[in-house]
Amino acid sequence: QVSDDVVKIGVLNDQSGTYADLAGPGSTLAAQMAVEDFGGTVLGKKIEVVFADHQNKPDVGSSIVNRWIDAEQVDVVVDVPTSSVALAVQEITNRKGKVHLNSTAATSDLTGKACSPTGVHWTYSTTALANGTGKAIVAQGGKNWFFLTADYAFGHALERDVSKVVKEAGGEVKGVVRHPFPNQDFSSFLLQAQASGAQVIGLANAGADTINSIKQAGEFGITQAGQKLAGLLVFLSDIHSLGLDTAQGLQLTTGFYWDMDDEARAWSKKFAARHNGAMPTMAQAGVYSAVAHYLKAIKEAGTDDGKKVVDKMKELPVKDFFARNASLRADGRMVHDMYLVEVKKPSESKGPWDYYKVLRTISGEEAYGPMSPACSLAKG
Amino acid sequence: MAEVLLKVSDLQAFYGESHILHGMNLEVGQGEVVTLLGRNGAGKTTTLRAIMGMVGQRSGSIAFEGTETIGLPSNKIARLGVALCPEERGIFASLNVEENLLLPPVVKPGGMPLEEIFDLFPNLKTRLKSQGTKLSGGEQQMLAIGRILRTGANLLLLDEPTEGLAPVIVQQIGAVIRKLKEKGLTILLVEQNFHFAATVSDRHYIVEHGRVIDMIPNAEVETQLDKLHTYLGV
Amino acid sequence: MIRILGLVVLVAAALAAPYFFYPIFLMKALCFALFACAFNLLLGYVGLLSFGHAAFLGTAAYITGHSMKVLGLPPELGILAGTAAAALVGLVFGWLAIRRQGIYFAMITLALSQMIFFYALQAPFTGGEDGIQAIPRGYLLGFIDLTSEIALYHFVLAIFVFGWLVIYRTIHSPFGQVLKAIRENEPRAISLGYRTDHYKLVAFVLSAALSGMAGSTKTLVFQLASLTDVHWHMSGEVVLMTLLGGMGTVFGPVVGAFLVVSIQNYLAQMGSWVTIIQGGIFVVCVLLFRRGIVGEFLALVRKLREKQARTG
Amino acid sequence: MASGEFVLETDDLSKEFKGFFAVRGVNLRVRKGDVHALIGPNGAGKTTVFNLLTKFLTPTSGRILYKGEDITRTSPADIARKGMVRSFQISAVFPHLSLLENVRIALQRELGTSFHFWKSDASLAALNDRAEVLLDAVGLTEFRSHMAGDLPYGRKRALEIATTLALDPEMLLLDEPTAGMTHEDIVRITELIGKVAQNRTVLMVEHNLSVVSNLSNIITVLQRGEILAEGSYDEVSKMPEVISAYLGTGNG
Amino acid sequence: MFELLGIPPQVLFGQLLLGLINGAFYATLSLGLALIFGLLNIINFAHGALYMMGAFVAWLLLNMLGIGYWPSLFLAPVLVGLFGILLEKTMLSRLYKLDHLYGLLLTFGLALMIEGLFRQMYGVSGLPYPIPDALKGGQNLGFMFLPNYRSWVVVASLLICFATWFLIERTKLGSYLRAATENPALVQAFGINVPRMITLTYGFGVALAGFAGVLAAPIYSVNPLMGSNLIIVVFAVVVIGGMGSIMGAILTGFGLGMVEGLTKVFYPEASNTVIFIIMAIVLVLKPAGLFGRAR
Ligand SMILES: Nc1ncnc2c1ncn2[C@@H]1O[C@H](COP(=O)(O)OP(=O)(O)OP(=O)(O)O)[C@@H](O)[C@H]1O
Ligand SMILES: Nc1ncnc2c1ncn2[C@@H]1O[C@H](COP(=O)(O)OP(=O)(O)OP(=O)(O)O)[C@@H](O)[C@H]1O
Ligand SMILES: [Mg+2]
Ligand SMILES: [Mg+2]
Repeated sequence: QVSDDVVKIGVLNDQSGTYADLAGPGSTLAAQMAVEDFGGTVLGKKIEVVFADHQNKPDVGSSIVNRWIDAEQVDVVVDVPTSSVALAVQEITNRKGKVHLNSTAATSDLTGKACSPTGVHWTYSTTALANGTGKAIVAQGGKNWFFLTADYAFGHALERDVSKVVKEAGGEVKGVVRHPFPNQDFSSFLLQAQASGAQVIGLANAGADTINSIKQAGEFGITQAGQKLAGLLVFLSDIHSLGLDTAQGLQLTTGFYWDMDDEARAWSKKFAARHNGAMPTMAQAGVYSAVAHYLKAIKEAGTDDGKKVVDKMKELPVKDFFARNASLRADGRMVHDMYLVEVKKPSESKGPWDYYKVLRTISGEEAYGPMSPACSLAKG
Repeated sequence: MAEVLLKVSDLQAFYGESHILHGMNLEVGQGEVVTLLGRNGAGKTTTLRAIMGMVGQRSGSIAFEGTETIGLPSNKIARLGVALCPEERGIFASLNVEENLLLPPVVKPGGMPLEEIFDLFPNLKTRLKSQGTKLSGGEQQMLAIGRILRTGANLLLLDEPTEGLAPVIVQQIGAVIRKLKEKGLTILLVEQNFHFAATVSDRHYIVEHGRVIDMIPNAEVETQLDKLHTYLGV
Repeated sequence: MIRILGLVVLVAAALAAPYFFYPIFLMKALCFALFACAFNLLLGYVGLLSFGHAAFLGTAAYITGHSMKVLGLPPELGILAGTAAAALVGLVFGWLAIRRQGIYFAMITLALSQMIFFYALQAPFTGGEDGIQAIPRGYLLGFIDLTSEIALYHFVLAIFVFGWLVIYRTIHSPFGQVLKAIRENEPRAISLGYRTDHYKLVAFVLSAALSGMAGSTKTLVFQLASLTDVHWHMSGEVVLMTLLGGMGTVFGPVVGAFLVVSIQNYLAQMGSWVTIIQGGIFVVCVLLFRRGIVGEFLALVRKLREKQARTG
Repeated sequence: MASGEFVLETDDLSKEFKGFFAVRGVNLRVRKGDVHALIGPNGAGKTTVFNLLTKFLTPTSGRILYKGEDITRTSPADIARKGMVRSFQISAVFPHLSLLENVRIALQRELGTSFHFWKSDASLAALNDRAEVLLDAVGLTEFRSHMAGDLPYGRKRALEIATTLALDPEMLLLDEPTAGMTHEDIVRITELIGKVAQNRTVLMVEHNLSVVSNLSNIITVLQRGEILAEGSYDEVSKMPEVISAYLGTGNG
Repeated sequence: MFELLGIPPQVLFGQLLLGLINGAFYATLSLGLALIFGLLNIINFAHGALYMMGAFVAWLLLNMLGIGYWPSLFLAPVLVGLFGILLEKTMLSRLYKLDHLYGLLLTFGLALMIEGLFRQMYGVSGLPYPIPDALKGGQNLGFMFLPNYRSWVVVASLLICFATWFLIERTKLGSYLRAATENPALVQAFGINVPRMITLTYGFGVALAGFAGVLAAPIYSVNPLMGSNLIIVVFAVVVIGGMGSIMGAILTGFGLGMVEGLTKVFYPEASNTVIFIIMAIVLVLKPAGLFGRAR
């Protein structure tokens, strides 16, 4: 029983704005590859991939999703960076009984107060980032923190989650400065961070904001003077645009690194060959993994009904080049190993895209913690 | 009459929809001073502006030193040696007197050196650094004439140079015009004040409704005074 | 006769449209059409270019969203509340800006709307970057279930028609006559004894209120109020719609809004090409079709008629 | 001085533009029922005086009294409401409205519905008859549904006068009403002004001396912002200072 | 030692200095904008896009032709300026007689197209551009570490601003320009090719934007969107300074940079908005801007 005789996958993301490089067309490609690897059909019906640009605007995103579901037989919405759009999509898909496979949005609300029986959060979340980077750095002795926070919901959430982890681990938050979003010049905020005397400057921002903060921190000699930068949400594509010269030594948490083992390398090289040589970010790899698992679940469940498929996804074991020691929890959270990595020095890098060395594997339980009581699905 | 320097034939000019000049014909000889007389709104200023190339829509023929200029932009016409002292004087508020004076570029050799201009208008020399529009009306008029003397233009178009000026200054300007004529410059003058015009001009064209309706040589002014008065509505 | 026939066809088409086109798309276009018409009231009929109209759209969206989701007001009251709030903001903006002209008017409205944006970003009730989400559509007058897209469509259509009629009536009213006079020659209107500032202010508030009504309705359709609605890009977009369709015409902004919304909707797959195409349309419009689509069309019709009159 | 005699008086009226006095210490007295002409060379300050009187410019110093009331600080629209209405030197019509609508704009204020955006403009049709009468008076009836912007210059001036008259002002300020008109137009407008001046006061700026001599019973000559002379046409035109400053020709 | 609202004076001083650096960008950009508005009567919305182009041209010169920072500092503005001249010749020159609105719309459309094209070709995450070797490192001023490159930015833009001011207020060319803003027809009637001068002015104004772009390249990542958020602020600067006033644009640019710097200390969330608050206040109190002449 496949509705409308087609399984249609809608990749909804930022195709041209701030997040276009870390997800964007690369995510569409990843979804496409998952479909191809699956064989192009499921239950004898064709699988199709469509995509659209939500421009990071919730209204644009929700009007696309509404149209997709109502008029274009889309069964699953995939990727969806930008928390505000993701929450809007979660709401619509929940109401209309379609599946939402989120890879790129950060907000842990997707499996918290906004959780849905058809919503799945695949790649990472603010909680995981906080537990990964926050805990690790405090453990290394970085006890005093100062936050550079993008002044919007995502930044606040990240700052809140990391602060909590830092405090629990015995650290201290010396100060916070909230910068407008987006922002170009961070020197003033960096100087305040410097004046605070904190050991660690946590960058609770994303995309171009993070890049510029890191770049300018280097320029103002902040890292040379002994303060440590913690990128709380940094993608491989960000490091690529920063260059190792500037980014070296930065510690961050990621859900995936293309060079972490043979399996990952094999897939990533296939991906890069079709993506101008650019290696996949965790967001893009996550899209592949999520779509592949989703198709498998359709096949097993024998239907493309949203609720039933997600239930099946939760039943089936999750395992591929991306998801290690993984399982899909009742609240829709895909719990898997995360990695604390450090950006290599230019001298250590053996070639293009050789950027990270993995410092530590963070187990899924540690990274994602227990289910949120705010989620109605958590009880069951 | 001397060699023709400027020949205007069948000149038509428009401001947007309104047709202002209806077939203007006139000639100015080398070294002559010629006046356009006429009532307010007759089209005198428009004639000068059309010769200068400053009226967008114009047709007919304007020949300067044998060159047809009807299709040229005003900067090209200026480079041929024509200069205008506009009705409203056109002193620039954002420039001081000196800058105003030095603004028009030299277009031909033989322009008047600054020293001579200062001899002609001693007032200017003392006010070089003040803002152009802070000068009195008479001084502004001097500045407007002075600045085109420098350029070497050999045809000067003066639009009501005596307007709003005290009689003494009018006399002074009359003297200047005569001096310029001695130097061999050609002048086309627009005037309301025909008593003044009579003291400097060789000939007078009478303009009405955008065309020349009569020409009176200066020598005959006395005898044709009545006709003139009816033309000018005095 | 032809007019009445045309009207009948138009009404029939509007009523039947949701069965042929995707209703949410139609509703979005209707909301923006109302917004553009309201904006056009100011630009096309008073000659004031506001670069801050997003403030009204956005304020109303937030107020409606908040009052329906948190206070649980029914949709009709929610929309009323949003519209009233926009009118209030319009009164303040207008009072500060109305004495300025041209680019200064545009800039002061921009500045004020940036402040609204800042407030929307900071104030807790707006939900910051996330906006107010999952706003219930509720029951119209207590019994019409607006979760039905067709029912909602007809409600939105009714609001649009109401707003459009208000604008149409305003333009063709004694008041509109004075506005036109002010646009054409303000000093003359003053010399005839009109306190033009008051008229401009009333027009401004009216435009703000109707923009607000568009914003409230949009909230109802998308069940969402977000920062996009108050961003200056939105103020720019409405200028685009109006000019594209033809400012100073009653149908121009409607056509412009439908066109822009379609471009955004159907070209969503094209990424940056959307902005390139949009920019290109702007450039072509300014260089070639300065009167906008409807404006150029009307000019053409007028030309043909004149020709006919001359020959016939 | 009995102020009942004068409709409009100015006390030492001056206007300075950044150090330049366009109008300096002008004491103008306009008697009720007069046609008062203001003449002077270009740039004498005539238009500026007009702008000061109608508050399009604020005086630098001095006072303006209208029917004994100080209106120095009154807003332009309110001046018009008090019955003092002006025309403009550069013709001031509403170009994209028809002639009829142009005149109606002036008439419609008294209906009191000018803020009624919910009323149909069909309600303005009640004013059509009066508008037609006014158009007829300036000879524009046949163009009533033309756009004002399409009229030739002279007709625009006529329309402007019709619009001004529509307010039925007690005091009319005309800035060069015949400028740019053909001879024929001038005759008609002169007649018209003569007619309407019978029961109101007119202050006009005019360059056309035949119009001035025909219409006005008193003339004030301005020069460089100051009053140079005042009197009837015959008196003024014989004054040597007026001849040298304005009339330009000697006595013959 | 005295403290202002709990902020030690060194920090305050440091922030002012940083504000000055930002002000340098505002000043250079708004200078070009003011110049273009003064002479062409066009509100050049494409200014931000052209600033971005300056940075990109420098990046392309480096990565395609191996041409480094110093030659780019000259070459990139020239190339951007030439591009501006092309725009002026083919499009803007048709709009001079029309309302401001049309110039604004056309340049807005151009900005969208230029930004879209660069986005299409180079993505949005930004491209790195290194600080030139000669300017690496910085000075420890005691209260803060001042990178050499930032000092250079201030010096360079002060120089350019002063040079432009000198050119316009103190030279013959400048007197042509100023006279042409008052009465272009008369200036042309003196024999000056005013249309060409206008074209060149546009080219120059745009080149200033390109220059600012090159200056910015090593600090901010070279990004197709780098100008789109800046343009609206720079606009505000020009309006506050007084449209068309050269000195107004320069002083307001530096001044607002510093005000913004202070806001970043006291109320960082509002640092993007403070300029608009100032603009609203200025426009309500002084309609023609701080240094503007009513036209
Ligand atoms: N820019 C313009 N637009 C429209 N009409 C104009 C313009 N300039 C002048 N006119 C009209 O053209 C006609 C001729 O004007 P022009 O200035 O040539 O007259 P003039 O003979 O110089 O008069 P005056 O003695 O007042 O200087 C007048 O009717 C005037 O109103
Ligand atoms: N806004 C202003 N700023 C500066 N100077 C002005 C302004 N308005 C007028 N002037 C000057 O004031 C003087 C008087 O101008 P006004 O227009 O009143 O003269 P007028 O007598 O009406 O002349 P015309 O017969 O040419 O209309 C002129 O020298 C003029 O340049
Ligand atoms: Mg003249
Ligand atoms: Mg005048």
